[in-house]
Amino acid sequence: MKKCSLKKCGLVLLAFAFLLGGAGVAAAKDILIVADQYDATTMDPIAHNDVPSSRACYELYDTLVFVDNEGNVSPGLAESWEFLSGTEYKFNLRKGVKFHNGDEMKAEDVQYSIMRATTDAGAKIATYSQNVKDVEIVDDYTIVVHLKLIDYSFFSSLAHSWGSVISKKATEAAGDSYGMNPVGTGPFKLVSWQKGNKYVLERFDDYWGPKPQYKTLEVRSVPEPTSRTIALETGDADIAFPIVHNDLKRVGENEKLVLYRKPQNSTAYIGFNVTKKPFDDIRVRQGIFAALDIVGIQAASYRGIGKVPGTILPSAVKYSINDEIPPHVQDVEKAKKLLEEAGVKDLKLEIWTNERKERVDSATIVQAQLEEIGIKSEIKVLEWGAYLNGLMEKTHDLFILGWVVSIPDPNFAVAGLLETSAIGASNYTFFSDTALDELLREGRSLPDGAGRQAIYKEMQLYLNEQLPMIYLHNDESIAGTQKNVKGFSPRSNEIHSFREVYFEN
Amino acid sequence: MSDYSAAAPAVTGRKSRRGLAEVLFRLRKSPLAMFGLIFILCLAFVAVFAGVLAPYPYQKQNLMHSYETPSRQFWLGTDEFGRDILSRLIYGARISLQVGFIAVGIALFVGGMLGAVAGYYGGWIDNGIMRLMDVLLSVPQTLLAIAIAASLGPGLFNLMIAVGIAAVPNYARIVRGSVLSIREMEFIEAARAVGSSDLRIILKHILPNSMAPIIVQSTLGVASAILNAAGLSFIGLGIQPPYPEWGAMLSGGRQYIRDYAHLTLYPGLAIMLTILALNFLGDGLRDALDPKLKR
Amino acid sequence: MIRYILRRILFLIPVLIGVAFCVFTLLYLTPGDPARMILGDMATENAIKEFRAKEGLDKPFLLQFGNYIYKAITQGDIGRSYITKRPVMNEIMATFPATLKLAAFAIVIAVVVGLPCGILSAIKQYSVFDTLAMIFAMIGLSMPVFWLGLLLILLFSVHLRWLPPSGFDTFKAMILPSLALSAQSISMITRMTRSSMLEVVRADYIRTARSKGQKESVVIWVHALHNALIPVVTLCGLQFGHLLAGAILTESIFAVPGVGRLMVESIKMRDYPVVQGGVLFVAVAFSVVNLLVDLLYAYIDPRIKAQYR
Amino acid sequence: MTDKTNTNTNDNLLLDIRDLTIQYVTDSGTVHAVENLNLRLGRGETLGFVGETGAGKTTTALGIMRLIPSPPGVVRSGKIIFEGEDLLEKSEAEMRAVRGGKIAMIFQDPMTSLNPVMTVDKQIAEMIKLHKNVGEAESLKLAGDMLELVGIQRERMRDYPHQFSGGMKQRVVIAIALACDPGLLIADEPTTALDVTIQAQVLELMKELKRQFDASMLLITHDLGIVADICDKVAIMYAGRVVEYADKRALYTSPLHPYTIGLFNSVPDLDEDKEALNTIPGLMPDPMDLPSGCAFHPRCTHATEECSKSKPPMVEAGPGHFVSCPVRAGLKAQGGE
Repeated sequence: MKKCSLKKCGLVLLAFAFLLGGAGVAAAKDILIVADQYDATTMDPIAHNDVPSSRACYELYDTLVFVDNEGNVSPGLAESWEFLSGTEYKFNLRKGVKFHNGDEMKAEDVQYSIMRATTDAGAKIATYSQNVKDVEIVDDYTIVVHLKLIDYSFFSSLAHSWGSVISKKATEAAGDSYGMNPVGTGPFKLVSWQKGNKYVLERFDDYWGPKPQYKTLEVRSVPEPTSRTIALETGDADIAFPIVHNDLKRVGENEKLVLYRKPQNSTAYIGFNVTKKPFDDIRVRQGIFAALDIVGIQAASYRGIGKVPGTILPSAVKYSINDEIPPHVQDVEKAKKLLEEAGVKDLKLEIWTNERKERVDSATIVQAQLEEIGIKSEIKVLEWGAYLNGLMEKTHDLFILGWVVSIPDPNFAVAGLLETSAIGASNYTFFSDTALDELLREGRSLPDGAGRQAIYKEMQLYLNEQLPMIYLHNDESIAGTQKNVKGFSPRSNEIHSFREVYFEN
Repeated sequence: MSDYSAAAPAVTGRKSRRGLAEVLFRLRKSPLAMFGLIFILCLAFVAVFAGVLAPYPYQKQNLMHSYETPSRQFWLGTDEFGRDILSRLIYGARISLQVGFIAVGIALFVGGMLGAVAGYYGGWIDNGIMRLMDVLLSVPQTLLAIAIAASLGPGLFNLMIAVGIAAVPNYARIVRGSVLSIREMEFIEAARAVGSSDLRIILKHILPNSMAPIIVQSTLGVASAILNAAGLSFIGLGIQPPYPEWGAMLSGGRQYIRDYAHLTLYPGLAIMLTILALNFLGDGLRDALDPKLKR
Repeated sequence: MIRYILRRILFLIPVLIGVAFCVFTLLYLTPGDPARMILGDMATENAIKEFRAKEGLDKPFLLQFGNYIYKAITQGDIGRSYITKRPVMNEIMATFPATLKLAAFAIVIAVVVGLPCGILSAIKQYSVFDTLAMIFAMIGLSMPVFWLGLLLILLFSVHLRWLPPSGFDTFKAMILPSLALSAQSISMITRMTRSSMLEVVRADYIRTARSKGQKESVVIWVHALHNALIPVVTLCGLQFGHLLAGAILTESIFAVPGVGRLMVESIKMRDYPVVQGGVLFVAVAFSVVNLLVDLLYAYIDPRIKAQYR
Repeated sequence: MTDKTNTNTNDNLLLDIRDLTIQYVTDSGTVHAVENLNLRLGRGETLGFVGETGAGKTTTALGIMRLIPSPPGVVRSGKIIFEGEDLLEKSEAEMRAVRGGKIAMIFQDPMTSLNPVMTVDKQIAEMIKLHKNVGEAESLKLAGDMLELVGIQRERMRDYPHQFSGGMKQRVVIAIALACDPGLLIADEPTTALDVTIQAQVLELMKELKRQFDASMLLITHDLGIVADICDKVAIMYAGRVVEYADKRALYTSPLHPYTIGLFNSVPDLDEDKEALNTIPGLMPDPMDLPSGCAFHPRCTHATEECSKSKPPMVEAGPGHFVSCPVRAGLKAQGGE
């Protein structure tokens, strides 16, 4: 009868479904499983400027120099270097370095990697690459980088993922699909990448440096904080980050786990659109600042994580006086007075933010506190694309955004945010101030030393007075690991490194 | 068997009721439908008088009292800002009902008109409209709503439009179907004969006669609109804070599900009960309005 | 039959072009400049201009759309992702297996649970089982999938520690998302099976079968079930189509790397080609499933087969 | 009513229904579908079972088959003695052997009586396999034979029901019913759903086959014309009871019960030139709330006060002519009329 065949269909479907399901494979500890928040967008080092992708690139590639948490530079693919002048850096390359495809890394590859970053393909990291004029090949193992302008911050930026050295041959062969087929010199090579879920890297046995002690690195993307913590607790993940505030205690007090906290080089801020009335008036900006209990807002929104910044430079960035500034005190009377002086009455404004929970929370409290001085406000939570687009259109009033300083040089903490030339790019306050621009230019033109330090101190104090933005939060990098995971330490730029990790029984 | 079922209509002892009274009478026989009706009426009452009924303003923060579990002061506890969850749920009812009913209103108006026109005129107009509906129907409703919500941007009104437009084909189909079955009936012919205009015939004669399936679909439609809207808010394409939309409340509380489950439990329960009530009511109405089941 | 299938496929083309047009229009109207999204907030005006020119974003709307359709039909090319630069088809195919697995699992669960429940409910109409089944079915219908998902995580992952809340790699990890996704389908299939069975059991031909002296079990499981299954099969097919597309919320709660999540992420990233391709793909999948259901329908109902000429 | 058994010898009696009461218990009340029904059918006889819609004819038939849907149907009391055995005492398994094998039924609507998703040969073969000890192939061959017997070409045996016309479908139903040579054939308004022209053909076929198979038949109908055509005896049913039972000739020549008379009067007579039909005044009573005493008394022109008080017993007003109306039976006995 027909019914029998129906039954058969059902059975086949069932069997099919189970086949699809497959079975999980339990592995010996030759694999490190990391639970990250997001997946990498691309593994092409110059096609992104986001942290998860940078983390992937960090394991796949090497840069000419390495910079540690404290900003100390050490040799990478370049064994040594020499500053020929303010605009000419000479690098002596390491010999015998192999790409994952077996080819040797040569000067040609380095030149190709850096010059490729200056083309449109590198639009996302143009801040770093735009100053490169040329890369000159002296011989197979020597290159000279020529800059357009003196900029001492450029050197350390080479340690950023944009400075990763890629194989010229492999990149040209892969064309547009290079982002999925990376070929670097790093300690790991890509095995598989299931987008939105996980990528699997395998130890590169011809690596020139110290080889990782385990074979496979698996990085899963687990967007839900609760799920990440559970993965850690159940042993499904060896390392998990970020850990959110309400799980801090849970991870910290778990005997099988270790909690790591590290101040992060980032600043979340409440920006003003200074081209729009009345926010072009410094008194209005100061008045609003006075009305806000920033310490309370930060504490309530971030709940024990991070701190309220004193200046624009995060504490770990060179020349920061972040920790020397006394905490801000809410002063409603002062706020009212300042607004009155500015002739502002019945102000109505919008506070924009993206979906990130802490920012929405902050906006919600800011809204409540502004109401106390008679400012009515409306919160608009926008998804990322619409948010950035809206900011470009200059119609916003107040907005909450963050800035991560990937390279611990003070220039990168300020220039992209507030320099006149960054208008139309990432300067969403549209702050354009000749005094600041001059300070930034001077800061770049000086090598590290007391002179440079003085300039950045002045810059920080100047910005605290000008107030194009109210600093809200310096974040922390927080990660949890299994107790047997050793050699891991979160990095303040969030580009955590897994190559030194090993397991202790 | 046929004797038995045929015997039933012969029961003529009861007074026959007309219209609404009859529907209500039949509805009353289904306890689940009555539960649905009463629940929705109560919810509507709460929504309308939220300002009076809610113990606190929905946006009132009290950071000293955050994450409190239910107590006598805060019946359903407080959220991460110390806002009273009960008050937020009460105001949330207003938003959810608004979204549900207005979205269905939009869908009903647009879909009803399109369906009526398509069914009434037939021919290429019918073909054109219904092919367009096919196009919309071949994109699943949730996806369609997301696409529309994404392009309109977040916000209460946009949410209603997104959810409403996504539901248009349902109503267009129903109304067209009813119109087709009614169009050729004698009283329509009669109306045409006395020179009624097309619009008048559609509005006065055809639409009221396709009311039963529309009412049922609308009731169930409000449920799915509320659900859809909550889903969109849940993934961040819906209502903006501090407005207490249930789906957004749920989404906001999910991070705290291990420590403070009441942040997610109550909004979820509110959504579920509302949808349940509407579904029960819709089912009951279908039974009450379906002439095939008239006893 | 083959002619019928061909005709159905032919009819699909204008519908899909319509879908493409609607999506294209929607995204065209969407705020957010793809060039800026892809090149980043530090990109120069010049780079943005060049990008727009290269991707044809500076062309008039209709031209952009015409170009898209032309390429799609002639070369099967539905564009490249702005972000990964890979063909959109590759992006979708990379995520589709997860969605397919999820939907297949969910529909299997739904049928395995819903069908027997529905049949039992119908056979034992008005029994305690029937009443409970119907109430649970209604609750299942009313349960927001994102809430159910969270509750399942709370129970099975947080408290009982039986099943992981994320990671779609192992069989264990697939259980919760499939379960959450299947809830609505279970309910619908149970209700549909029950009412269909009830209707069929009252049918004259069932009485005929009984009057032949046939065993009650054969009457129910052969005569009644086969007829009752006809609308249920349609529902299952439709449900499967909806599950394919409707997994968006489930995928985002359980971090399933499927098409739904790809779509949501792409919407957020302004990756227009992927969104367009994705919606189109889902529409095609949906239509194909519907076509298959109709064919299956013909297979189990000879009356319908007769109409497919 | 023991007196009744005297008229027929037990040997010749195929079916004897005694005091059968069937009710449907629903939420809104109890439907008295069949009330203390008595009926008998001899071997080879054809009994016409006549009454209005809702009188309980089909329920009686289903009662004989033990196919009353339960719930809500309940057989309250009575005996259904078939070939000397009470069907109501039989187990379900024993009953299955009776159904189809000894008693077969033809239902009213051929359009819905056949399983739409099964080919007709299989539907006939199903019956054959259940009651004859034959294999699959043999049963299909026999099914083909049956189809030919009812006038359908053998080539069409693999067709589905929807491929046949209404009359053809009823032929298939008849083929199913007669496939196992049943002793009793119950035909529930077999032609009502058919076109008038087809009706005659089907009736003719049934008559012919009944003769050929030497079966008894219980023909349920409301068409007195059909009864006149093929029946030997007639039972008139009203509100769940048999009110008159006689052989055809006696009933047609001297109907006694006022209801029977009303029925005859409401048949249009082409010979007479009347302006309007004589209809029975009033409506069928609500089966949930039957009038006390004789259920017909509110509509009866002969009703006396006594009629509304006690249920009239069945009395033999003439040889083999039973009627449950004391008033009219009395008239007959007195030689009136």
